[in-house]
Amino acid sequence: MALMNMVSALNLALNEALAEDDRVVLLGEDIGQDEGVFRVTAGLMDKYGQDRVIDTPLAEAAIIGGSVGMALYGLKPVSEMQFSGFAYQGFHQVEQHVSRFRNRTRGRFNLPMVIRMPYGGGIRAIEHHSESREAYYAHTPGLHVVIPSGPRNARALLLASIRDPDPVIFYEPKALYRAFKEQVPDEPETMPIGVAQVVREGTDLTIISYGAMMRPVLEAADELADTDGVSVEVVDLLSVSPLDTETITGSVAKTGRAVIVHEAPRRCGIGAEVIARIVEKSLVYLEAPIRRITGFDVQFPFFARERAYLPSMERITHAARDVLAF
Amino acid sequence: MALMNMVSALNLALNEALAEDDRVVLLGEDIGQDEGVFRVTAGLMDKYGQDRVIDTPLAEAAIIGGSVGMALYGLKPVSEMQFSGFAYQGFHQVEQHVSRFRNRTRGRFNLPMVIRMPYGGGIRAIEHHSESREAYYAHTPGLHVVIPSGPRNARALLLASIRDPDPVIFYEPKALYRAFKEQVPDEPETMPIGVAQVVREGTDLTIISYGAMMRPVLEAADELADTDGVSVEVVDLLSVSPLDTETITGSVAKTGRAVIVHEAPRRCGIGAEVIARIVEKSLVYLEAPIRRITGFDVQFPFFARERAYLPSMERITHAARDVLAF
Amino acid sequence: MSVGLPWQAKPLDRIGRAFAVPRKAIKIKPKVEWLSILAGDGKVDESLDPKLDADRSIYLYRLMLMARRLDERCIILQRQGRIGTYGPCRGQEAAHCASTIVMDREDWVVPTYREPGSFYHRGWPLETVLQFWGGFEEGCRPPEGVHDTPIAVPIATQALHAMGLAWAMKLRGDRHAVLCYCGDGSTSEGDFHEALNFAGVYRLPVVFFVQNNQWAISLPRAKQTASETIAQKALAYGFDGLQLDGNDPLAVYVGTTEAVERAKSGGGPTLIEAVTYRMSVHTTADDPTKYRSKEEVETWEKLDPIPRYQKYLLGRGILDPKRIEEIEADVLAELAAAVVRYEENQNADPLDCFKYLYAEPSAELEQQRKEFQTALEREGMIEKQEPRMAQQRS
Amino acid sequence: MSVGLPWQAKPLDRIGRAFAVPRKAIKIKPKVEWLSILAGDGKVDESLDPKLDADRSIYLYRLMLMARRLDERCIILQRQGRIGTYGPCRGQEAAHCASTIVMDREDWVVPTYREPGSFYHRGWPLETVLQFWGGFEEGCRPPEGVHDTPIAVPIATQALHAMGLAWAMKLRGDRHAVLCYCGDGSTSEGDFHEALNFAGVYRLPVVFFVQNNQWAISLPRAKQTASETIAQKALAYGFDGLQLDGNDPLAVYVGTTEAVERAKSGGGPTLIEAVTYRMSVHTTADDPTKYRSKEEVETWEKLDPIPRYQKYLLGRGILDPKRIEEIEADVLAELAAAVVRYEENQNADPLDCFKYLYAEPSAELEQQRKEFQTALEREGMIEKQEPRMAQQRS
Ligand SMILES: Cc1ncc(C[n+]2csc(CCOP(=O)(O)OP(=O)(O)O)c2C)c(N)n1
Ligand SMILES: Cc1ncc(C[n+]2csc(CCOP(=O)(O)OP(=O)(O)O)c2C)c(N)n1
Ligand SMILES: [Mg+2]
Ligand SMILES: [Mg+2]
Repeated sequence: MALMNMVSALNLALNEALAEDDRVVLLGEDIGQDEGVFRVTAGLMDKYGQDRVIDTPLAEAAIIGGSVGMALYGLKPVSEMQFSGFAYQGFHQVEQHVSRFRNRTRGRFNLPMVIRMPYGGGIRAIEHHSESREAYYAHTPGLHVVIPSGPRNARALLLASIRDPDPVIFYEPKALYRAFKEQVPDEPETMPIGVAQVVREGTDLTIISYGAMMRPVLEAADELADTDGVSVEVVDLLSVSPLDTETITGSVAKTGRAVIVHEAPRRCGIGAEVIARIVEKSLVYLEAPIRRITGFDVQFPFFARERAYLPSMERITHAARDVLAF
Repeated sequence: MALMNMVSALNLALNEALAEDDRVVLLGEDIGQDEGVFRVTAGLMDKYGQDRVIDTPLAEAAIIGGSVGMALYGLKPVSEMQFSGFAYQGFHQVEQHVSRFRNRTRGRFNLPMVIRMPYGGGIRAIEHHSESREAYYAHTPGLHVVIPSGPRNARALLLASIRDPDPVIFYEPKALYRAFKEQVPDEPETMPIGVAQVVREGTDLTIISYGAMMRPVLEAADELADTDGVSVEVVDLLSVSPLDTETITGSVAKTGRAVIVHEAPRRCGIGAEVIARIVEKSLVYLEAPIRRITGFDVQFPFFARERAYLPSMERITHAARDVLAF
Repeated sequence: MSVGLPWQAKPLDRIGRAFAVPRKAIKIKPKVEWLSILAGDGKVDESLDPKLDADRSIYLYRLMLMARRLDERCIILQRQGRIGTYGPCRGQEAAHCASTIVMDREDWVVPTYREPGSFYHRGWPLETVLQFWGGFEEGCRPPEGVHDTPIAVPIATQALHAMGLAWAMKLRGDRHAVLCYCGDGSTSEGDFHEALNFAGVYRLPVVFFVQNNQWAISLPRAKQTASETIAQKALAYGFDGLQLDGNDPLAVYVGTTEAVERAKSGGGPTLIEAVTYRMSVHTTADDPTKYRSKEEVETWEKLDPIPRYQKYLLGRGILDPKRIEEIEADVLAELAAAVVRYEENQNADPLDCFKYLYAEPSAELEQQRKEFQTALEREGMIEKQEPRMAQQRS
Repeated sequence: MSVGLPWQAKPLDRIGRAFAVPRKAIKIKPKVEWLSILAGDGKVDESLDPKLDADRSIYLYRLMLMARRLDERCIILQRQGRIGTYGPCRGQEAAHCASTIVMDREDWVVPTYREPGSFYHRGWPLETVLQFWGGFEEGCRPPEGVHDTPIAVPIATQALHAMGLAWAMKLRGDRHAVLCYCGDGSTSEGDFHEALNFAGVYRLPVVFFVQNNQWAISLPRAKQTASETIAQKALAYGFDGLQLDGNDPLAVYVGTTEAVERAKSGGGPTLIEAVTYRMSVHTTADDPTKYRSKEEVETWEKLDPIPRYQKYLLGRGILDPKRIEEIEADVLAELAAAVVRYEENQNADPLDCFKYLYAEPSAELEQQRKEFQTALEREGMIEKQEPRMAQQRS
């Protein structure tokens, strides 16, 4: 076990993947010499050389489309989009090819590739550096979309993603990169993709979230327990595609009440899908309307306005109390 | 009034827009000399010349990004993506600029532009020619996403979209292009964007849909009335962003039961959002789980398998009976 | 000193002098050349003729003929509703066949949608071409041992895959190469640019083979780009461009061989522009009379690669009329058999769309698959596959 | 004849002959040139010197100085936490200032994020630059009468807007032009390619001005593209490329003037590569010691455009030490006032994110706005704005 932040944990997973499988290559803008703008790839080019950790020209479609070609040839490319807000430059490659090659070729070719991208607000960054658009990828069949929430699961999920034979969008909550440390096992550890975790058990209300929002959610759960004596169950999705319906609906069947929290815009977001699944499977258990505490259907504000904008502990506890009082 | 199919109705709206406002320009691949691969722009280059109806090179980002520049200068570009499946080549321009310019410049610049794109299955086309991905756009703040369902509303909504000061994604159900004819008024007619229509009143169940799926939905409503004596209310969304919450929740508050139908994949689709809104506003009226009859979270199959794949009248009536029997 | 725009306050006194002054011209190192061996009028540049032996000459002739007959057959099948929309390669047989045959088995060929001869040559069963246009995913499944990519529909996107394949080869130290097809229209897309730029930066073993067939649906080549040749676009990426007569199988073969050799020997990428012509419709859904003249088509018909090559081979004594007949009959018979195989294997299970999406289907997908299966059974679209009781209605 | 790969069965007898044979070299019409007037060593090419009058010379000098001092001030403000991450333009003042001043009021300037002098010259209040980096959308709002686009963050995307603006000008018959800035890194993006290609096809009045500052964050120019110059990329689009000394304000001014004149007189686009250097960090979040040497930076510091221009103007008698002092003081005072204005106007209403999204907010958005407002009021982030009773809790 070693205490580390998420950046180090991701670095550890990349290091392990590079060491265990010589087909793994990393590529992206400024990931080599510069070690990544967030230093996630620190030390890796030095250790594995320029043919395993590759600095690319500035072109996201080429990074993604090039990864497709590499994966077809049998490599396992792990690419980095410098920010998720610039991944749309290669979105056509994701929709038209990354997500389709296995199905299109009836299983003849699979694409063992991972596209890492830092997402989300809260780091006082300029425009296009703060959005959350996981729903685009979750709505695209043929991908896995994984979103860790802490150093330990970040490492385990990234390693699992690299080992997975299918393409994974690995959406990294950059607000958590250096937010806190956790004990991370020394031996390579993985977690299954598509399995949500009940990170706190409770009986009165379920709060469902993922990524950077897990922090205010857990604070809210504490606050509700301490102040209101309410027993909150908290579900960390960890993957929004696949979405772990059983864990979600099972929890709500128990508590009868739910609040969903994410930073991304509300319309057609993950929250909508979670509600739909609850209604489809657990409507009879539902004792109150489900509330969504999410980003609004507006552009993520520039950073002077972001603190006010982001879902906060207060907003979550308030919604929870509303739902509990229904 | 004149009887026409949707292609002619769209052509009429474009013709009217070009005639009434010399800032309107059309641009796209093969829209001029060739009159569009679906002939939606038939006769327009002849009538308005090559400076108003422009054949472009093969580059979707340039068509969309160029339209942004034109709109900034004061023109009203109406561009065509040959198929919605190729619009992702310009998706970054949509996410990063089309949707943001008004907000970014605090209202100083607006982008009066329309991006037309044929979408959806059912025309026996090759790969990438049959998808529905309206949820990508609906999830993107700053856009309107309009989806007509017949010749008359296609004409009225397209004209309204071109007159609108903000960007509109105009998603055309190509399966309906020549599927049926309607009386379309001779005088320019518009409809408000963001207002759903109750196209059939009923009391037992609400079916909510839009675009090409309105046809099997209306057949299903007939079938349910004729065979089961059930009174079905049918809501045609017409716009998925904005989404007309009042009309949806109002109808379900009345009927207590709902089925939602779309071709697009299910996860984070419009159906999920519609369910979420119903739960948020009308949960207490809900007498049964809401069913989604939609595309699955798989790639749209090549056309030999598409008839079996697409939501059908039978599948809709079956779901409706399930919901009614709950 | 006040803020504002003092500069613009007075009209600019443009420094007209600057227009006329001499500057240092910059010399561009990579070269752009033109290659033609078997000219349109049948004249051969003997000094360049690769003089392929009889077997290979006939192989290439037959391959081009197969592409032509397959094409013709597909148009008929489309009219009969036995396949869907079809995009013919008529006129481009030399361009794609004489280049594909340069590639070794371990090389990769990355096609677009106008290279049926390439699939055939590389070992895809002929009926896969029919399957693709017939609406079956099976047409995108390379047989074991063949590792080319399937038809790529979104224009220019495959150029990045070709680049990535070549990148992987180079990283692995494999002495293979990639041949990537695309059209003149594709050169306008961002992906084309990014692919060539990366290929140049990493000096990748890839040949970008642009079939400039003069049209991108209705847009003529001249309106696609103001660049006089497509070949010269290579200069933007620091490597050589070669423009060649794409209806001349000898030039195509020689030019491609040279580029592939260069790629394999570490010399980096080449951009080849094969000047050819789409003699037929864009696809069977297209009406080219709306945008191009009969005269233009007729001019190009005179440059048809197949009669041109036939005449050349007759001249060299490699073909004779009897042999031509035999090959024709042989091609048609093989084709007929493929059509039969295509039509005898059309039981497309709609549930397959769940089968190949992931290595392991997730629980939610499995749930959806069951929902679909139940519906299909109920609607009589598939036979009941397992006892209903066990299954939960979602 | 059997199906399969007979061709590959035997090893290919590559036709080595073909390598050596002469082909017809293709002559490329557009030209690529190099321009320098005020050399790094201070020597002036008198025959090319535009000999700007004193007012204009001083205006340009002051503008460059303003850009430099603003830059320095922003780095301090960033360190003090009074703005966020900042991307300096140090070293690139000649490149952007001496080109922007060529544009008329009705022309459009389309910047990226390293042209603070352009905003200032064009009439944006100085504090808008601070607002942008300070996290306020207000920094993206051009004042009335100024119609430049705001800072564009996603690399190369603005090149398409510039192209579209020029397209609109041409369609409208307006004799204006567009000046579009981008970086060396931007030339790798698909958008750059598509913009130049459309500009070439329609012969649009646009000048693409690439500030080749040798680095794209940590990637050196040589690894960005294998093209020897960026200027020669114009050849791919059928127009001229001009490489010039970007630290030479005279060359920048003359070269840009010529390109803009050509654009306005219907001669179409030009690609200018201004060879310059990012003397500072990429942004304040960057540590360039990881990827470049002190020696490299020192070499370029000797080519700093501001001392170079100052020396030139001293030599021409347009500046003298006293005047230099005055300008310096004047610039600093103006800057100080702008910082004060910036800091006095920081009441960013979080509800504004709903205000400017559409001309007419939809009912659903209005509902969300109310939800947000209620939350902000509850959390004490804004003052209560209207009686609560009227409002429905969603
Ligand atoms: C990204 C994308 N945009 C649009 C289309 C529609 N489309 C299919 S073929 C074609 C023209 C292609 O021209 P070219 O590259 O010259 O190839 P050719 O068809 O002439 O062989 C177009 C516009 C597409 N398939 N992909
Ligand atoms: C599409 C996109 N990808 C990545 C980034 C992140 N990024 C910001 S600046 C930069 C380097 C840009 O280099 P260059 O174009 O040379 O401009 P310079 O910063 O040197 O002025 C990168 C990669 C971005 N802003 N946009
Ligand atoms: Mg073509
Ligand atoms: Mg740079």
